[in-house]
Amino acid sequence: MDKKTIVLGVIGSDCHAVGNKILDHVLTEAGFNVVNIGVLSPQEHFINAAIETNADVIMVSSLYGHGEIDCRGLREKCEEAGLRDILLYVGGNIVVGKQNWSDVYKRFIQMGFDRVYPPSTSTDTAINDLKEDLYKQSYNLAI
Amino acid sequence: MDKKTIVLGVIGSDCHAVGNKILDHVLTEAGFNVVNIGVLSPQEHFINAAIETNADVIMVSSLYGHGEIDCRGLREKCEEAGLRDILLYVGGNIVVGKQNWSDVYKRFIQMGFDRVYPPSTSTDTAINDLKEDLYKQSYNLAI
Amino acid sequence: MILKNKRLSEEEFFKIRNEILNGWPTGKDVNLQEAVDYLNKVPKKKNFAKALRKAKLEGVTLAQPRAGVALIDKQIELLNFLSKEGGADLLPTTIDSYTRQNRYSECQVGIDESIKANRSLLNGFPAVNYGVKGCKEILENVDKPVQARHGTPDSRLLSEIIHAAGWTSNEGGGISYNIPYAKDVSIEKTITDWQYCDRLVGFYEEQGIEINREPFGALTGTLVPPSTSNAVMIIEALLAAEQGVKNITVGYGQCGNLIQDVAAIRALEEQTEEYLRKFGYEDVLVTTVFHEWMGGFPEDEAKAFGVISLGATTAALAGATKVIVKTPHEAIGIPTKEANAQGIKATKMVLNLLSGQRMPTSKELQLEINIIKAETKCMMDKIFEIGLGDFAVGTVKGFEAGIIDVPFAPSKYNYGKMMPARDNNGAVRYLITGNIPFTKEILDFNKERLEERARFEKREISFNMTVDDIYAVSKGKLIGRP
Amino acid sequence: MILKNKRLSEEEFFKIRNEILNGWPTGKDVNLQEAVDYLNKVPKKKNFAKALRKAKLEGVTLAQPRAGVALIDKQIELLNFLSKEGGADLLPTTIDSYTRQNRYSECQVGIDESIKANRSLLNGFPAVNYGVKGCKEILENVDKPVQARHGTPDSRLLSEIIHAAGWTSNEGGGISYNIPYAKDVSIEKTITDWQYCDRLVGFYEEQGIEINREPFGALTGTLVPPSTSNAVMIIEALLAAEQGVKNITVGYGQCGNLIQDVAAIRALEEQTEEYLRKFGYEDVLVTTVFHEWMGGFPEDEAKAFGVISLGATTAALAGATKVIVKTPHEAIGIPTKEANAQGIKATKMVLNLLSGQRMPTSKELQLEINIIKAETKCMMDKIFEIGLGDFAVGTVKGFEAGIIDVPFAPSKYNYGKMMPARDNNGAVRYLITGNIPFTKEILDFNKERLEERARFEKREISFNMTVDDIYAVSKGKLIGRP
Ligand code: B12
Ligand code: B12
Repeated sequence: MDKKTIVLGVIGSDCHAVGNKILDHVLTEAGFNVVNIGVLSPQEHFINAAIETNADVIMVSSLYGHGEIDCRGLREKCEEAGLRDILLYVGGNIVVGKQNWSDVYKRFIQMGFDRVYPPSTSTDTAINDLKEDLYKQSYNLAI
Repeated sequence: MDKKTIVLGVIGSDCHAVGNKILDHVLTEAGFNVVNIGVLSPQEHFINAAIETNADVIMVSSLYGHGEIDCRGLREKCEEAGLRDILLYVGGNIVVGKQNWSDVYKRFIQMGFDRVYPPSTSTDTAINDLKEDLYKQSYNLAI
Repeated sequence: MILKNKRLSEEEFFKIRNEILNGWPTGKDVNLQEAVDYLNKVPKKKNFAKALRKAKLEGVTLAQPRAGVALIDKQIELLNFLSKEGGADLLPTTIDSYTRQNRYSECQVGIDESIKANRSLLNGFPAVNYGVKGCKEILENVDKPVQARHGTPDSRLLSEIIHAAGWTSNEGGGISYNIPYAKDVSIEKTITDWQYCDRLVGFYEEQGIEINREPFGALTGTLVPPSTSNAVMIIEALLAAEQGVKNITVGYGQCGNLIQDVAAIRALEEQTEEYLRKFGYEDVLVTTVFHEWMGGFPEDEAKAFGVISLGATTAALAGATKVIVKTPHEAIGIPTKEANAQGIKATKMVLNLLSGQRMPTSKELQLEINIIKAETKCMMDKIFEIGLGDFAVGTVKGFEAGIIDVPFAPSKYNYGKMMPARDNNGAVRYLITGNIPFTKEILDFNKERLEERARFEKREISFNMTVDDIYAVSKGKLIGRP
Repeated sequence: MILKNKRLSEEEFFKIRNEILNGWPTGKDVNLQEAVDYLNKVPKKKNFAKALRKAKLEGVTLAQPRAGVALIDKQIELLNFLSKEGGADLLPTTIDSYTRQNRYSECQVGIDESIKANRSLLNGFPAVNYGVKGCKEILENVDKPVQARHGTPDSRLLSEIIHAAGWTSNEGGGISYNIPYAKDVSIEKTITDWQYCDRLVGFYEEQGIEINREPFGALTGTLVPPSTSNAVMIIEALLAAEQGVKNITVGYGQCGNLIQDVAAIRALEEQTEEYLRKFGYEDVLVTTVFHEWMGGFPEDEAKAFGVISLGATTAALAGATKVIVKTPHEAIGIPTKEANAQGIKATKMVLNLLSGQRMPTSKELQLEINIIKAETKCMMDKIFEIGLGDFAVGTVKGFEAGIIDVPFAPSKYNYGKMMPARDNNGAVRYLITGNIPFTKEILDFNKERLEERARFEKREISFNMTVDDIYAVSKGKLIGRP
């Protein structure tokens, strides 16, 4: 398998930098080509970076609670920009407060995300899922 | 109103002495004639003390959780012993564990107690209730 | 019965043994040789004494809950939950209160009703009724050492059963399981009975089986000044050592002033070792146990977590070998297994955060250590003196005379004149000393400290302070200010 | 814009003022004279600065939660719950993240959607959108002082609005609300903008109205060595004092080693006072705030209570004037009002138990105080030097050069080479110092401490320690051992 490219960033007005720096470190060590657009990143920056680098995955972090507002329409904008098969992951503390996880999960799946992660997801989980999804993708299997 | 007599004690195999000593102190200060039979007291000791001192009230403490077993039949034994109108109070931590209070309350009312108190009941509450019940009793009012 | 602080002879031991094993049907199933064989096969990780030795060596504080329910399967479920979900390092089995009073037929009622109601109507595990077989079932189905925790004045049968079932620690002692737990059992009787329990452990030690013994340091859990409980601990350690016990955990219940609490544990460990050495018991391993706040708790669970965590903090900073954990249900009733696990988790979180951290030596800490040791020595010297060199005899006479005087104790064999209260920093001091033979210097020290509080609160030193202090923690403060 | 650490002239101030009040419709409702009249009528018990002054005098530690939701009535309900049920001593209003980035139209989306969904979709209270009137509604319907807590690089409009509405404290500063909160806002810009906010407070002080200012000491909340945040605090205190601020609360976020944490607060208070005196700001009242653990939390609520309570313990023993409270929901999301109240209750229980108790002086504590002060002085001296005697200029240059270097900061204006890690006792040390101008002695000290850990863990000193340490607390330990 080629080295796969991941666009990594923290969406919206969110400044939480620690998880982002660690994800960058860990994903790089795991053999991915990481394009880290950092914190405080609007949707457009994710999309532009993905186009420029011909990325396979966009990994959105949202920690601060506004994830629900900030993530809306990202899938549609990706498609408009021609990023048709790109994998969209989202994780962190993606909604405000302690909510029922299966409701939250559904809301984000409906927005078009391929993977939606609860708080404190380990980087191992992320890496395993990435490998699985990218493997399937390269053989055009259903995810 | 005459000085009313209260038989005070901790029922069963229960050794919790602190609350008992404080109740003794506080009830005495509030003007009651307190007959304290102390901790580790079987039902018979309460009844004998009440007969001997012609008591108006028996105040049972149970802290250690076996209250439900230890208190059973106390009302019946009082009646057998001729203590027909004696007030029966019970308080402390009268059952094992954190249980629904209204269930616990009902169980002890059904056993024939006039007043049933939850954990950490203040001594003021006890004194107010005593005064009210004893007042009603002396005028033969329904409690 | 002539009480003496002297190792029971084999003859005496077996004579008593025969009697007590015949006291209740399950006694007949205890066989010493079988017990030795069984204990020899208890895996190292389930040996309580070894776990404590290791913790002391590594400077680690272990966490142990209290827990006991009426039925065996439920008890196993409970202990495994506390071990796996809660992260307990050591396991207990708390014995119910009927067993503690040797009322085994009432236990049977409790067992039967608990089966019927499908909830425990007993406040602990009736180990005697279940006998060696039932107790082995517990040990065999858990993964950590098990200790019996109770409050039994006469626990000879109980001790026989639990040790034969592989439980490698027993809590209690002739003073500490009498004064706070009984009303009219003489100290002479309980010391004699605990000599038996200790001798049993000594016997196992002679067979090469390490068993831990733990005098109950918290006593009435209510404003017990450190030197009072420390004196009791040292005496019970001496009495146990005489019977051949080699692995002793002396205890102390949190009073609430951090410096005093740390000082209490330090003084306790040092002084116990000193006295044991002084009286020729050189090869006894002394460890310490710190009890999280043993008095009345706040009903609010978040507040209870605050109390629990401060207890864990103190245990860690003091360097106690073990901490006994309270739960957020404390004020209400026996905790559910979930609440019990929560208490352990909060405790272990704090222990982990503070792992390796200690309260450093300071003028203030040294002063408290010195005063606690000096107070303890006053009691110890006098007990020794009036016992004509025999601590067992001295203890009986000493309690009668009020040389050691435990506050709020139910026992009529306790003098009951001493009254404690907090000083202006929350340290527990002697407000009325009764007959405790303190030096003038110590009396003055205690008085000065209490006067400082009285001035601050603009009221006289009096019993009202004590009463206010008893309620204070459950109302959310340490000191009961007017 | 020429940055200088010099009080804004009246002309400059009003010129900027005019601009920023026109930046958003609600700006027009701010009237300085009305504000002064209104602030004069704010009852004493709702004045933040006075509450802190009193607490410092009495040696009391006050508890303050964080809390902010999208809608006014919900915010009032929330604050009253935290005050009455939780027992908070001081009230916050946490501002949402769109406001922090001055994106007020996005706030409006958040407000509208929150009304529709009947739950807050914003992570705080959008004070600018509600304007003076809305903010007054908050103050008038609660019983304690209110402070704005945010993370806003440019909070000039926000500051105008909240103070005019009677909120008598504002958190933030030119460094502390930039480096952890922004990506590409220059420090020059944020210092200038915070000079304005400070000048506004200075102006009110001149009218006899006491207002508190609180630089944000926790910074990124992630392994920030005490001397790094202390240096930032002292600089922000000096900058604020120059603009006429008289009541300053410098802050520090718990690192986890008790002695280091107590030392950090002691060093912070003493050194801030020293520097203020040295540079001629004699009449500034300095108080301290201790932040309960600001890094990643454990998900388990019982464990979270342990973390919270240890934070409260440290705050009390350090003698901090105020403690900022975390909640058992920390790892998951903005807490419900109940969870928030629980955090306060656990905290206050501990504060009450430890009321009046302090960590006594000891060799270990003094050593930590000395090292923190020495490290801080290295940074301060260099900043002063390269600023040619001007701390504002020095700060801009100093961050560019990595003289002060905040770990894990998102800002590109932070040098970002420094790397911290815990030593074998859990104290946070400098693993890589980058360009921080430490003396050889200090470098050696840090290195030795980390080598001790490396030896214990049998691995090399490396960034892996840092990564392990970042996760450690959320996994239930302080030190990330392999
Ligand atoms: C101190 C204490 C002890 C001390 C007691 C020392 C002594 N001899 O007194 C020691 C450590 C020895 C001890 C032992 C045990 N204890 Co205990 N103990 C407590 C504790 C922490 C405080 C009790 C106390 O002194 N409170 C202060 C006094 C002033 O308050 P009080 O006792 O509640 O009494 C007041 C009120 O309740 C009220 N009141 C009391 N009775 C009555 C009656 C009436 C009519 C009225 C109106 C009011 C009233 O007025 C009193 C004065 O204000 C409580 C938990 C708590 N409350 O926090 C557990 C507690 C009572 N103990 C408990 C248990 C189970 C035991 C043990 C069985 C050990 C075990 N399994 O853990 C043994 C009992 C052995 C025995 N044979 O009895 C349980 C009871 C559980 C239950 N009911 O479900 C409790 C609730 C702890 C718990 N949550 O598990 N205990
Ligand atoms: C440190 C911290 C801060 C620091 C951040 C410093 C910095 N610039 O980085 C400071 C103090 C500045 C801060 C500020 C704020 N914070 Co903050 N913060 C935290 C805290 C305590 C830890 C975050 C952290 O660094 N964790 C350590 C890292 C390693 O873990 P992580 O971030 O979770 O990331 C890991 C995983 O989540 C996962 N992951 C992350 N993203 C993704 C994406 C994918 C696709 C995958 C697979 C995995 C994945 O992998 C990462 C690496 O292991 C959390 C609570 C917590 N977790 O305990 C709150 C928290 C995230 N903050 C919160 C909030 C609200 C704020 C503020 C708005 C202030 C406020 N109202 O209280 C501001 C935000 C301002 C802004 N504009 O963004 C909330 C969010 C609430 C919500 N979602 O409901 C939290 C949850 C606290 C809380 N319970 O209220 N915060």
